[in-house]
Amino acid sequence: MSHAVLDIRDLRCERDDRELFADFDLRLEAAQALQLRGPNGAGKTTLLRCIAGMHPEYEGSIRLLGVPVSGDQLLFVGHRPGISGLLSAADNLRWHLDLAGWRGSGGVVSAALERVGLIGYEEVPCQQLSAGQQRRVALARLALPTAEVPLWLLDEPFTALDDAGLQLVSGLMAQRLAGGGAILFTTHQPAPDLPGLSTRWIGAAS
Amino acid sequence: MSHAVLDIRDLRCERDDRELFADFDLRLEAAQALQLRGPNGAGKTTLLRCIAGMHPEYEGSIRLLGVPVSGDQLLFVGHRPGISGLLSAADNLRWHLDLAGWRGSGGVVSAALERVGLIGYEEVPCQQLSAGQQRRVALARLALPTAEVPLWLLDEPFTALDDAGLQLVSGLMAQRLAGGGAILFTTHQPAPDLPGLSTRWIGAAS
Amino acid sequence: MRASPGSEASLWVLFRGQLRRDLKLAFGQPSELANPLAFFVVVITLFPLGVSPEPGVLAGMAPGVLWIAALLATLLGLEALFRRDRDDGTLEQMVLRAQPLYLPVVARMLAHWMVTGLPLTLLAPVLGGMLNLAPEARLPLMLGLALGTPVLVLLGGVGAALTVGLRTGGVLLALLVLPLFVPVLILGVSAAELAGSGLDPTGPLLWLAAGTSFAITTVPFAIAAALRIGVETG
Amino acid sequence: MRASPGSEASLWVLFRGQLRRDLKLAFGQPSELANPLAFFVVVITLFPLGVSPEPGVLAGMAPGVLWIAALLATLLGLEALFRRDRDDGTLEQMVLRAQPLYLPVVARMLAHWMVTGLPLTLLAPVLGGMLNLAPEARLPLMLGLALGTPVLVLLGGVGAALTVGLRTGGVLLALLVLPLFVPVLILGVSAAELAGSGLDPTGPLLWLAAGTSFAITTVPFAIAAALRIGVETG
Amino acid sequence: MSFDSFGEFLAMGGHGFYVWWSYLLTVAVVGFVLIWPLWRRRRFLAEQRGRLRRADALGQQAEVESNAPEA
Amino acid sequence: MKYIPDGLRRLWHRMGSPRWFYETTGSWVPWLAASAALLLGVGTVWGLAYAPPDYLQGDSFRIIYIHVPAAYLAQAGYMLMAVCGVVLLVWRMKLADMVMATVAPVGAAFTFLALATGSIWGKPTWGTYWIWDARITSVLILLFLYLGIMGLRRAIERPEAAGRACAILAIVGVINIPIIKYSVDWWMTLHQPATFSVTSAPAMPPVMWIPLLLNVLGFNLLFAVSVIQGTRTEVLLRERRTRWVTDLCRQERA
Ligand code: HEM
Ligand SMILES: Nc1ncnc2c1ncn2[C@@H]1O[C@H](COP(=O)(O)OP(=O)(O)OP(=O)(O)O)[C@@H](O)[C@H]1O
Ligand SMILES: Nc1ncnc2c1ncn2[C@@H]1O[C@H](COP(=O)(O)OP(=O)(O)OP(=O)(O)O)[C@@H](O)[C@H]1O
Ligand SMILES: [Mg+2]
Ligand SMILES: [Mg+2]
Repeated sequence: MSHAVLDIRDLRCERDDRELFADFDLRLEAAQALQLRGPNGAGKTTLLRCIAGMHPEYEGSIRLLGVPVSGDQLLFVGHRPGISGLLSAADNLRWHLDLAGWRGSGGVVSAALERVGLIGYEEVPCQQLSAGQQRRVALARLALPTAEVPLWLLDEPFTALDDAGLQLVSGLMAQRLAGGGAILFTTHQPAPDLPGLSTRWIGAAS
Repeated sequence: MSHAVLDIRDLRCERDDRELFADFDLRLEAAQALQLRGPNGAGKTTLLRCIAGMHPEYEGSIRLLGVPVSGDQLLFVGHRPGISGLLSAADNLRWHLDLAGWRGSGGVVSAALERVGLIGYEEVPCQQLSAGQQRRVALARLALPTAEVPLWLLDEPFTALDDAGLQLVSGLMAQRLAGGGAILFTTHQPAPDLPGLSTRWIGAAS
Repeated sequence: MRASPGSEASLWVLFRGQLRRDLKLAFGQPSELANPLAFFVVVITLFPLGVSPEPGVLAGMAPGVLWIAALLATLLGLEALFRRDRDDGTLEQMVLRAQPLYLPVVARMLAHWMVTGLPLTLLAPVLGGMLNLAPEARLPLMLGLALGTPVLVLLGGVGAALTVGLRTGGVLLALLVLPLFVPVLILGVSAAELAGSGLDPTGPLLWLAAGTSFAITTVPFAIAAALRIGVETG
Repeated sequence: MRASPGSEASLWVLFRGQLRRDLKLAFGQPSELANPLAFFVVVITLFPLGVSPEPGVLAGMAPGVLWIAALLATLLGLEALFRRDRDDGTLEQMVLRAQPLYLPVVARMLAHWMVTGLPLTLLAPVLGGMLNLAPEARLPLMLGLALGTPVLVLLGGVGAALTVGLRTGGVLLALLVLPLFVPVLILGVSAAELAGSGLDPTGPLLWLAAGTSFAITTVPFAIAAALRIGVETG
Repeated sequence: MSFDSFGEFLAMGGHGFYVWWSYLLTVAVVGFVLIWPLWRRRRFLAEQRGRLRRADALGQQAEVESNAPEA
Repeated sequence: MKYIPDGLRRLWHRMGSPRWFYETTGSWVPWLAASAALLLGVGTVWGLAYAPPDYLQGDSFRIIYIHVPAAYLAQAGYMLMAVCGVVLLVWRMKLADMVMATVAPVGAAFTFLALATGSIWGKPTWGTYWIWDARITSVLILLFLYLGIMGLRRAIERPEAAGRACAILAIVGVINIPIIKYSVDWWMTLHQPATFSVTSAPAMPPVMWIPLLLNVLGFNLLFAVSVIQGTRTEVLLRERRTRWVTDLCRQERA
């Protein structure tokens, strides 16, 4: 039997004495995308962090391709996206490559930045970019070769993006899906058009 | 002759050797709302900061009710909204009241927090709130009595908000318009329904 | 009851609000009041260990050691003094809305002093005792610290405000600020040493007092101006 | 060419990448290399001013003074060591993706040492000279600093990692870390003092060397563990 | 002339080492102080020329302001 | 400004124009440089070869002919920077910022020179390269003030912001300079009676002090040349996008 990319069973998780999840199941196959929806404070971010292993206080089982989750099998872009404002976009991405132990040529960095429309901004400290441009730097990680992992976890990736940026990012997501990846993401905005997209509500609608 | 709330003439502003505005004029009357739109990096945030006096390198004239802009005549909620993650929501708002020299009772703080749906979260450090809840704390400033100033400058206020939050905030905006205020805001999302709302594009559509 | 900006009452509100906020950030719980005190005891302990445990030597060094501890404590918190505010947008709001910016700046510096200079001043007799400082030097030392540490905090504030948006915060900041600390250090130490050798310490103490009043009335303006620049850069 | 995680080459890439990043953050331009050097000279200047400018007194204090400067430099940058990374989400990515986390931690600590311990070690003969340190004590002092400052940085790193998510950064951190520094301080100072009085300094230096190798191999694990906790709290 | 021979002049009454070191250092510092701005100017002009040539080659108007603020 | 006559005001504004500065000062440099060379040539040769040796220090005293001018310029440079800082903050004159930016490294270089020559001189005179004497310590602190200002300017990216930040620091620092000087003076002499005092130089005969005077003047002119050249370069850099600078570049190309 082939394993689902992501398989969550009987998840129970509480925060501040409040139960966020109970008996929560979720299954995500290859080439599937799932949008998490729910009111503010419902626990979407918490769920993503549980999956990524950054919030260990839960009960239940979370498995990636049938085994416990390991950090190098997924790509997580959170509210705080891991981009240093003091470094340039290129330096930031190069570090992300290094972090994953990528040994190929650095040319992929400028390719990724070109992909998200940041040509000419490669060497500007990210602090000096606009909010949307900073987001684009963070999302350029999706265009790096190290992004070819089974699972993407994207927490409100569309924040601060203009329409073109939205197209870009959903293009990257579609491409990953076509490549057999699975994507779990949250957004309060209308979701983009993606093949294999479904929606899952979390928490009582407020 | 009565003055427009906001009157910008011949604005010229550049950043990093790139001209963001030239011959830019903008007029905003009482009870009017204007949504700034434009691609990422077009200069929306820069414009708001010029108006608020936090980006002095421009040429041209910016006047609020006929006189140069003074900080106590406007309310600015930026990308970084001035909420400390280490303090509770109530403490943050109380500080905002103090900053404006408000001498009335502190009861307005819990009223404002109630207004944005954060009952029960008053004393939690903001760090421990969800992204949308943190945004709500920032926007609770709009419900404080110190928000009764002629001009609001809101930079992407709807970020991270769920639908209910969106309703709340547009409600607050509508109320301010009804009270004779003017609002200049940016957002990449579809704008909410507001009386007297118009849209202004900045920068070439990308 | 919106106070007209600039009215006396609203000025007081502004000042008190900032002070309350900053003290809350410095001491979440009352138990944290002990931290600065413990810190100074630890720092003072390093000198007998590092330099010499002999009572005579220690007694000679004592004023200098206490003053260097004061510089150290002032420096340690300096980088974070405005940085966090800048990162979360608080500084923007302060610069924008506070009328005048001078007041919250003074409140912030006062709060910082209450975590650094004040506990050291209060502890000075005890710490001096630990270092065998001559009893007649203790009061002048304490007075010197009381008068001098506010100046340290204020000058440090200028450095912190000037470097608030910068990458190379720590080292550059120390480099900017330490030379400015020198006169305070000298006056403070010499007051204690004069008293220790039976002479009259009022000279340097008066100078310190003059410096303090001058600094309190002028330096916050420099800090405010520097903060404005920091916000504009952001 | 995705390296299989854990292969030797990708480990090297991971380490080098972190080091490059951190050095870039520490020194944007080559001219900034001078800042730490200048910083140490300023700190050293405080002692003749604060304690006594007499050559004899200074010579006796010199090893202690240099070591206290080392503690100070280590402490100063400590609060920012992981805090910025935590605030912008970099730390999350490190904890998540680095396999093993040990390596970027070592790289980070190495970078911090290159801003604090290394310049001080290199300057030690000059600074010692300015403080009239006996010539025969200079080499042992330098060796002691070379061996001891990495330990300071590592121990400091544990403290920084443990307090990364906390409000009371500065003072609490110093309080946690300073007592841990004491053994290093004592060994380092006594090596220089032994040599200065014509005795053999190898004893304390050997102890330091042993401590250093032990710390380098074990402490980064502690730091990594503490960082994981810090990320989970966020 | 307060020296009898060139050798004595170099020896500076036994203090030659110190005197000549000082003067050597002075020459170096003064040289630096004089040459540094000129070197910076040369580098700037070279860069700027390159930039203009590139702009001209593209057949474009170089990106400059025509209304430079002038007194 | 309201009460200042129109003509003066216009002159003031013109002086604030970087372009005016660039175009006017170009012709000054050769003259200044030639005078500096002449003064320094005569002064140095006189001082090194013709002045009689000092009755106490022998020939090592000849270091004075570079040491004193350097020490003097070290302090004057800082004052100049602070004055520029005030002009920048009060009148927003960009040219003042450019001068300030140029003076910092030059002043720091001379401060370094004063320290270096002084401490070399110290070896034959005092038997040690370094001593914590009042003057010396305050010059060392002056060097740090310079380094701090230079570091701050480098660290801030936007030139306008960097200029104003440095102006604030320079002004705060200049208030401190006399305080540092007097406090150090007073403190160190408390510990160290005047064994090594640099202040009480014996009254020199004219054959000794005339070359010193020549060298002081020469170094001043040299300083001026360097600052003017540096400021001119700075003008070009900051105004590189204006028409007149591009035209200038094209001309140089032709
Ligand atoms: C690093 C060591 C030294 C430093 C930083 C230093 C600094 C200074 C300074 C700041 C001045 C004042 C210049 C002025 O009037 O504007 C000065 C003058 C002078 N120095 Fe030094 N000095 C040093 C070492 C020495 C030594 C070793 C000697 C010789 C024994 C010496 C002899 C003089 C003399 C004769 C003058 C001019 C007389 C006067 O104006 O008082 N200096 N030095
Ligand atoms: N660091 C934290 N410590 C303690 N509680 C937290 C922390 N972060 C979030 N919480 C609490 O956990 C709950 C879920 O938060 P979470 O961030 O998962 O919500 P969310 O669904 O992502 O909301 P949003 O749409 O606003 O992003 C909230 O009630 C919040 O108060
Ligand atoms: N702090 C800064 N320093 C220098 N340049 C900046 C800074 N912030 C923004 N810029 C530049 O100014 C331009 C306009 O930025 P701005 O933030 O105003 O855009 P925006 O319209 O708000 O974009 P977004 O939709 O992404 O928020 C961008 O090209 C950006 O690179
Ligand atoms: Mg969330
Ligand atoms: Mg924006």
